[in-house]
Amino acid sequence: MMLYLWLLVLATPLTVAFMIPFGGAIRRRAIDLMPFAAIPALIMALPREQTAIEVADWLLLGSSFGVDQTSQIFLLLTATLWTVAGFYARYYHADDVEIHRFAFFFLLTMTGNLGLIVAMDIVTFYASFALMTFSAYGLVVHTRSAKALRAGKVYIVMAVIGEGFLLTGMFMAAYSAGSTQAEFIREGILDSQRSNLIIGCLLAGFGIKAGAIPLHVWLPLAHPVAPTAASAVLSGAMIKAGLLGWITFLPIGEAALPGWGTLLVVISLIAAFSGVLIGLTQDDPKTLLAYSSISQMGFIATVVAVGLAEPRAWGVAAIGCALYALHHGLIKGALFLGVGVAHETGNDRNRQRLVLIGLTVVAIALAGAPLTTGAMAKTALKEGVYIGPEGWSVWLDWLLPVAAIGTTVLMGRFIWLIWRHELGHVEHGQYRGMMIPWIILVGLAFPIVWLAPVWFQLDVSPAVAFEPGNLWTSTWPVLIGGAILGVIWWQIARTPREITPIRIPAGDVLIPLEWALARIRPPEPDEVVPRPPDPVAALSASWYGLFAESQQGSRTSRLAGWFVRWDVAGLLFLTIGMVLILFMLWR
Amino acid sequence: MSEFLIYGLAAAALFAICLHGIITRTHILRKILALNMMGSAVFLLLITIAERNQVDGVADPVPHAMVLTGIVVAVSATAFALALARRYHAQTGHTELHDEDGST
Amino acid sequence: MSLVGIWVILIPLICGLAAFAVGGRSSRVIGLIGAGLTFLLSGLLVLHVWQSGVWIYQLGGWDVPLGISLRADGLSAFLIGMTGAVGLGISLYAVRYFEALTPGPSQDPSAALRTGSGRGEESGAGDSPEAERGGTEVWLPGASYWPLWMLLWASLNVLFLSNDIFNLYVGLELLTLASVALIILQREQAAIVAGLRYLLAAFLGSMAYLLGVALIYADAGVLDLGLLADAELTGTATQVAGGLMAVGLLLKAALFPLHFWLPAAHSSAPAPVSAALSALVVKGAFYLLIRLWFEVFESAGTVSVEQMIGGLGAVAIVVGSFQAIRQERLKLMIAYSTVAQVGYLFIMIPLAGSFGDPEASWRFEAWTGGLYHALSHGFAKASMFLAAGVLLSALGHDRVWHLAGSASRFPVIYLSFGIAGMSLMGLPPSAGFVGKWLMLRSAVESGQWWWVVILLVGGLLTAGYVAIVLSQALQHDVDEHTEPHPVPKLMTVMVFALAAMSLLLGLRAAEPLELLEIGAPFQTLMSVVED
Amino acid sequence: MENRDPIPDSGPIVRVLSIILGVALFGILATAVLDLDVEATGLTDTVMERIGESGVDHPPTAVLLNFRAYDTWLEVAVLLLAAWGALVLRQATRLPEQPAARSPGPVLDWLVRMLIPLAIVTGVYLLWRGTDAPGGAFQAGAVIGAALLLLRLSGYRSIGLFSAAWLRGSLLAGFAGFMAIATLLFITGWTFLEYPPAWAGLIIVIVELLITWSVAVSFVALFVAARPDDSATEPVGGER
Amino acid sequence: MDWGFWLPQIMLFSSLIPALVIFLLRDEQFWLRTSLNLGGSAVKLVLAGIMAWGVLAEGRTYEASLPFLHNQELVLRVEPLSLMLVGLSSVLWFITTIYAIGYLENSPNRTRFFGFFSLCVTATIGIAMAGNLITFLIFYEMLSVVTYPLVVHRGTPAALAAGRTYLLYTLGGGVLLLLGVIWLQVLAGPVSFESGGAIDFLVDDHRTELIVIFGLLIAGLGVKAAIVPLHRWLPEAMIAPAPVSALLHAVAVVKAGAYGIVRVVYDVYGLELSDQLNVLLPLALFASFTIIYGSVRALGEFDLKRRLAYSTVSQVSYIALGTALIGPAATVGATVHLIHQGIMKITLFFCAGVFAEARNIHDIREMSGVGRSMPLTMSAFTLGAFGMIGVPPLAGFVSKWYLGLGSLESNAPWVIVILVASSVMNAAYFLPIVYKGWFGEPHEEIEVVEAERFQVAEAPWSLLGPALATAGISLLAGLLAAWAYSPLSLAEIVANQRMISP
Repeated sequence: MMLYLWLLVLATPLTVAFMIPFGGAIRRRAIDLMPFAAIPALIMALPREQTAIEVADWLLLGSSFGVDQTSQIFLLLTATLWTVAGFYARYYHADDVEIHRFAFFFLLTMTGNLGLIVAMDIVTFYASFALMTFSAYGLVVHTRSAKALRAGKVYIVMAVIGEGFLLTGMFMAAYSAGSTQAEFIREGILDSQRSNLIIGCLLAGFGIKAGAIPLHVWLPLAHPVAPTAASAVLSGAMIKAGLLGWITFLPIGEAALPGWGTLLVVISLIAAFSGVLIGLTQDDPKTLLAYSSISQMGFIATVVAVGLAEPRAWGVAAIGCALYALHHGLIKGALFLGVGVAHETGNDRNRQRLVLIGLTVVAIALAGAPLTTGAMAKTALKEGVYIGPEGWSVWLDWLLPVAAIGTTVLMGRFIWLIWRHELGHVEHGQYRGMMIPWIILVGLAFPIVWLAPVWFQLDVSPAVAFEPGNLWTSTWPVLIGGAILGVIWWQIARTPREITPIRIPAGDVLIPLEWALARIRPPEPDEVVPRPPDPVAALSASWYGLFAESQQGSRTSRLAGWFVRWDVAGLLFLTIGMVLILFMLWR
Repeated sequence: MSEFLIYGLAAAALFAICLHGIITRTHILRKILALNMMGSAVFLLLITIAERNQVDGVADPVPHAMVLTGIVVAVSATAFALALARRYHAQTGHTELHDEDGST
Repeated sequence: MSLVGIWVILIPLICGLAAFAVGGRSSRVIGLIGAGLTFLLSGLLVLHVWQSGVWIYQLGGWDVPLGISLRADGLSAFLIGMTGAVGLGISLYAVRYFEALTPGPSQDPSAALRTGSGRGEESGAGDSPEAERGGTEVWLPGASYWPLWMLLWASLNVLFLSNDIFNLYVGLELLTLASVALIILQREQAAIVAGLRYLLAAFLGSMAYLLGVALIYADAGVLDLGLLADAELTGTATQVAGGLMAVGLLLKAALFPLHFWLPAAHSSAPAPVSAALSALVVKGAFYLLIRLWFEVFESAGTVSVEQMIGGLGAVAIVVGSFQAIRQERLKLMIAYSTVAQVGYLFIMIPLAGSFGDPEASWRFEAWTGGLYHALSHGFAKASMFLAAGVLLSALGHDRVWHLAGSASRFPVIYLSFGIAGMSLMGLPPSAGFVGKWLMLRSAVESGQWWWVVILLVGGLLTAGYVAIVLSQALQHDVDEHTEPHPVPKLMTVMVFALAAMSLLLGLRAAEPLELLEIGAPFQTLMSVVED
Repeated sequence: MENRDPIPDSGPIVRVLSIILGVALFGILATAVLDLDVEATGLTDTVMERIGESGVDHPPTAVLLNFRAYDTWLEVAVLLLAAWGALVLRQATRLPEQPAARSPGPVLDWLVRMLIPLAIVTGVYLLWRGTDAPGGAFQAGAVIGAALLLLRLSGYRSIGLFSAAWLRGSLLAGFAGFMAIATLLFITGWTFLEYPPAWAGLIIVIVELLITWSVAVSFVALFVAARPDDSATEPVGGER
Repeated sequence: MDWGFWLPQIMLFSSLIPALVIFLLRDEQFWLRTSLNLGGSAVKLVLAGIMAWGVLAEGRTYEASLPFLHNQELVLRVEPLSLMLVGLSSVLWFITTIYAIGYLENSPNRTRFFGFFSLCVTATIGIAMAGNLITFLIFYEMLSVVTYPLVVHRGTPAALAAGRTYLLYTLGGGVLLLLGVIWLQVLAGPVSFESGGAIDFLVDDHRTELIVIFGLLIAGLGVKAAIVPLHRWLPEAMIAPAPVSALLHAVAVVKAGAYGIVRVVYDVYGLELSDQLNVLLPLALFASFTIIYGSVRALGEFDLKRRLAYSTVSQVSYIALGTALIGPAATVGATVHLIHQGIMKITLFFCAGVFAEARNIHDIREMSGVGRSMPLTMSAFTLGAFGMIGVPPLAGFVSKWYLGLGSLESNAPWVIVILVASSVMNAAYFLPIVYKGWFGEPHEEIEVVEAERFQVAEAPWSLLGPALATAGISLLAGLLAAWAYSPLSLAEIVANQRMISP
């Protein structure tokens, strides 16, 4: 029974998606249903008790479905975000003639995203992951602008590379495990003689989705160009798929892998900082948010790294991870959707004010200001760090807050950009339709994150965030960040000028790479590709040539003419006769 | 040198000479004649063998019969060849077999 | 039943003579009856040998060595059976073919079939002054065809049944003269010169053979094949005779480079005659050579001779195939194909020869393989020549280049051509494949790798010209000036039937192969093969 | 008519090669002949033992027409085929007379009148002698054929008188007669080509007679048919 | 009535007889020809179903042996492995027939086409059911011949030239195969297909010969399986009409080669012996090289069918590669790919044909925006392409998955690199097409034409239906791979047989 419920979770968006190609009334109905497609998933995310894993032994290579504590939180996040984004998109694309196209990919992507969360075996996970990845391409390039197409190209290339890594890792993991079930996979990886290779592949493969440096290059390109609703789910929910992949399949918490842990922590920290720094140089608020996501994912990855290096820490760290993911997902979703709402405000001051206030609230939350979801999530996150490997906590203890300072500044710039450049850009008259889902999300984000640990009976209580020590820890980076912002604001107010003269183009390290690739790869040739000579074809051609050339002239070949001569034939007759006789005699 | 050898070697020589004629002479008539005489060479050999095989003065009749049959066969073939040659000559004026005629 | 071997000779002779005596159009009816009866009798003979083993008949009641014996073993029955089937097909085809050739009040004289030469004179009955003066009867090519063809058929049966080396000579000559008479049936210049060349070459071959007979008789004192085989002759005279007979028969069988007479002769004859010549007549000399080689010269023969004959065969395959593709006319192409295929047949000699181990089982395998190939070639080549005849009569020419696009108008003809080609190539499932398979097996088993190579390459070379014709015909652009003449259905059916036979015999070869075992040489080896 | 130069005989290279090879062939044949220079009896004894049953006394004739009658029968077929081939060549069902019958002149006329009966007598004699001495159907046929030719060459109507049926009948007579007898006996239960001992001599004579006539006509037919007629000497080729 | 004896034969005749009858028809006799075709293929489908039931559910083996040579029989046998190709051919023949009827409507020489088409299927079925080496050889060569008229069907000089090249390749391959078969039979006597092979006893005395024979057999089969460097005919043969390309690439010709390799390795030599002779590694290397090389070449082709052809070159070698790996998973991967590659590739070719017919599109660069006017076709194409890339839940993934596991099982992890690299390259040459089709800007003039046509249908249903059907099958084959009657389950049975017996 449960199995069919899980399948229903996937079948619902899928069915709606495949109503679209039929066109006409069915298509319109499908678009109306789009926001509700994730409702079954949302319902399935609510039970407090996780049920046993259900196996569909006829599906794929034997699929299993279910959720554990961590993934249920992901499911909650994902379902919520998709639902909100669905409502939002319904209005955002109201005037879009190609809304059906958006809806189709939106729903398919949703199916994939939900599927990978409820999948408990690597094949189903991978299948869903692939569905999500490839469908999301349609979202990325939806606008068909040159930027979008370029972003799509980078996105798909990176995605394919990621799939390659995953496939490699999966083969080896599944072989070693002798099963595709997640739990066996984790053991299998450890048992394998190539465990390092597997871990490397999985890290890289999922890392691409999670925006791990240096595999993040697609992210700042793709997230901003997608329609806002899509950006929200890309940055809020789908980016977590990579994270979930790590959590589900890497043997985190089962064995100490300090080497991998160190590597990941270094990468994550680089991500956390560079995301902020590069984000600061962006003019486009969505790009800025994308970089912020890279940075935030860096935070989470740090904890994963801790788990990798120190299995003991994982029990706590995993919860921190999940909570932080929940927080970040909802908040980032709200931020992205907010950008779209800001565009729609028109010249209405009230609307603008509302949007700015809403955005500021969630921005502060993202920065981790005390009493916000961010503060709680960060506290939960740090719990893990403290029991992490020796020596790490010292560094992380002050590096993470420093990053938080950066986030604060970044969010400051975001709000500033919105305020100065983005408000009232366009006027589609869909303000209300977009604003309501957004406000709901903003409104829900806090209670969901606060209540989740309570509801799911996690080992972390929201109250922790209100402990004085933690309160201070979460306060001072925000204060410093605020101070910096104040200084900057004061500077600008005094002499209006560009504070950050540097502009790092979105995609950062990709740019030189693209340049280099353009040098190497010749442009697409219009002429026929030269083919190496084919000896057999040449042989058949020359044989045909022999035929063709002798067809028009009526001359027999010299050889044939020669044989027809009587004296030649006679001599041959005589010779052969002689030789035959001699051979007969000579034995 | 026995009688057998004389005739036998003569037959051999005749055969070889006729073969030479067939090869080197282009006139059809000569070829036909050479062939015919080639047959004669064989018949000569057969007769010689018949003589060699004689018992009580009776020569071996089987080679004799073979010769008689062979002659008729050879005559038939010769005559037919001559008829053809004449026809050929009448049609083309040639007295030799022109090589291209048949092969184009 | 046991006398069917006599009837198989007598019936075609009787019918041939009757057809000759009656003359005119009714000769066709007699010819057809003869063909049908001979076919039936051939079948009965095969059945008889199949059931009762080797059939031996002392003519005139005189025992060997005094008299002449007839002997039908598996090999003879096999070839007589083939001749019967191919002969029937050719006969049925010829009915319609010569009908078109017979001028009548309702017929347009230009509808007369041409035998293929581009510049041959028009045939017809009106140009003969004698005929006019003869008044009552006109000369009909068909009227001469039937008796001659019956006689040719009879002479083949004579050849296959005779067990006496001198009688075989007579049979050979009979065959030659009948063939030449058929070639010149339409008196075209090309046919006459080709016939003359053929006659002279065959004559030369016969003389060499006859000299061999004389020498063997001198050495052994008997003429009967069975007695000669038992005598296990090894004397110098026998060896010389072996060489002479071999070269004579090679000339008659047109093994390269003694093939000079064949292409012209086979291509300038009327289609049914070409078919008979290439499919059957060449096999006569071939049959005789292997008969002699593996029975009379089994002891005298040497590996080097066998290898040399095989070598000539190999060259024949290559040269014949190359020449085939360079021919402008389809019939010549097919004739050159015969040159190549004859080479194929003769590769059997070294394989079945005493190379390596005279007691080895592969000898028998190669022997049956070669004969099976001969069988397949018989059906396939007959079909091909008849196909060429259909094209020639419908299009008025047989220039390969100008056949472009004709496949859509003669689908069955080209289908048959393709099937026959498959058989020649030795592609499964066809009779040619069985032959090739057995020969290849034998070559591999005996370690004679050089023959393996040539057998395989030969198949590809064959594909070379067969495919070219087909590809030409399958061309989309139709190369057409005039509307083709309607061709009687029966002709097409016969073309297809013969091709189909060459295919069907490849699907179930067990029985024909078993037939070949009856009375075959290598009796001692056969038990080995049986396992 | 195409007028091409006659092909000259082979050049020196071919000649020399041919001579060398010819000499070698002679050498080899000579070896064989030398090898054969031994005492042997062949089939002489065998024939002599059974000649009494053959119906004739002359051994070669016995062999020809009884022991190896099959050969002879087929040989007649060869001759028939040759004659027939010649007819085909002429595309004629009957043979032409000398186109323009000239008077042979008194001397020749007389000679012909003398020679023809003589030839016929000689022929019959040869035939008759065949049973016990050299001679027989072919010799006889040749002589009679020569007579017929003589008639024709000297301008008498002879073979041209034959209707198509007669001509065919004459050509066929030997072979068909031989075959008819053999087949009849065969049908009645005798071995093929076996003669009832009592009738052997008679049968052989009948067969020989028929063959003689066929041989004679065949020779004439071959001679006459080979002669090019007017239509054939006209330029050939070209569409009608 | 002994059904075990008759069913395989009826199976053969169900396409042979229609073929022969069709040859006798005139081009205009559309209905008779069509009903013969469809009737024959329906009968074949039913028979395949019956035999599948017998084999899978009742564990039966259908076998018919007919005398052929002295000591040699023609054996037709249906067991799980043969059932795979039998099933594939029957299903795809049925679908392709419908497609071909639509495709060739009103074109000349239909009689010839359908006649040879049916013969081609007969040969393939024969290959599938061959129970010994010589039967296999016979049908294998027959296939070479009967496909020739199909390849040159258009009759253009280019088609004829391609046909000649094709013929030379396949006949040359046939020669090598023939030599190998004969040599092997000389050493071992009649060789029938038995799980695990039956010629182990030769290994002591004839080791080198066995290796050479293996090389000959594989080279002969490799021509049809288009293993580099023997692959060149395949892109050339693309000149043929779409149904032919579809059938050639998906079912008949390349499959014959690949299936032959499977047979030789598993059922003639046996894995154990092959391993002992060290012949599997070279095979694996050749196959791997082919996989990569085919993909690289495909990248450089802009003619749609040629790109697909090179893709076939690459994909078919998966089968050879899987065969060369030792282990049940590899066997499963290799055999299941026989089917999966077939249905996926035929989908792609069907689509290519539809594009060519409906929009006269032959070049990838012309495909811009075609998805808008032909969404169904493009969907089918997309499914096929993603399947080829190996994206789950499509069939291609299942094959790839087992091959990947198999490579580890046989301790050849480098194969994974090949598989992944191939997947990436497949993506590199397929995704641009998919992208162009769905997201490219349609050409202006086409859109005008569309406006009229779109009302009706994007293409005749006889063309579209088959494409969608096979696309659907390729999706289901992957999605329901674990189902008891899926190709995968069948492949597992095959693999179990091969693994247990030694």
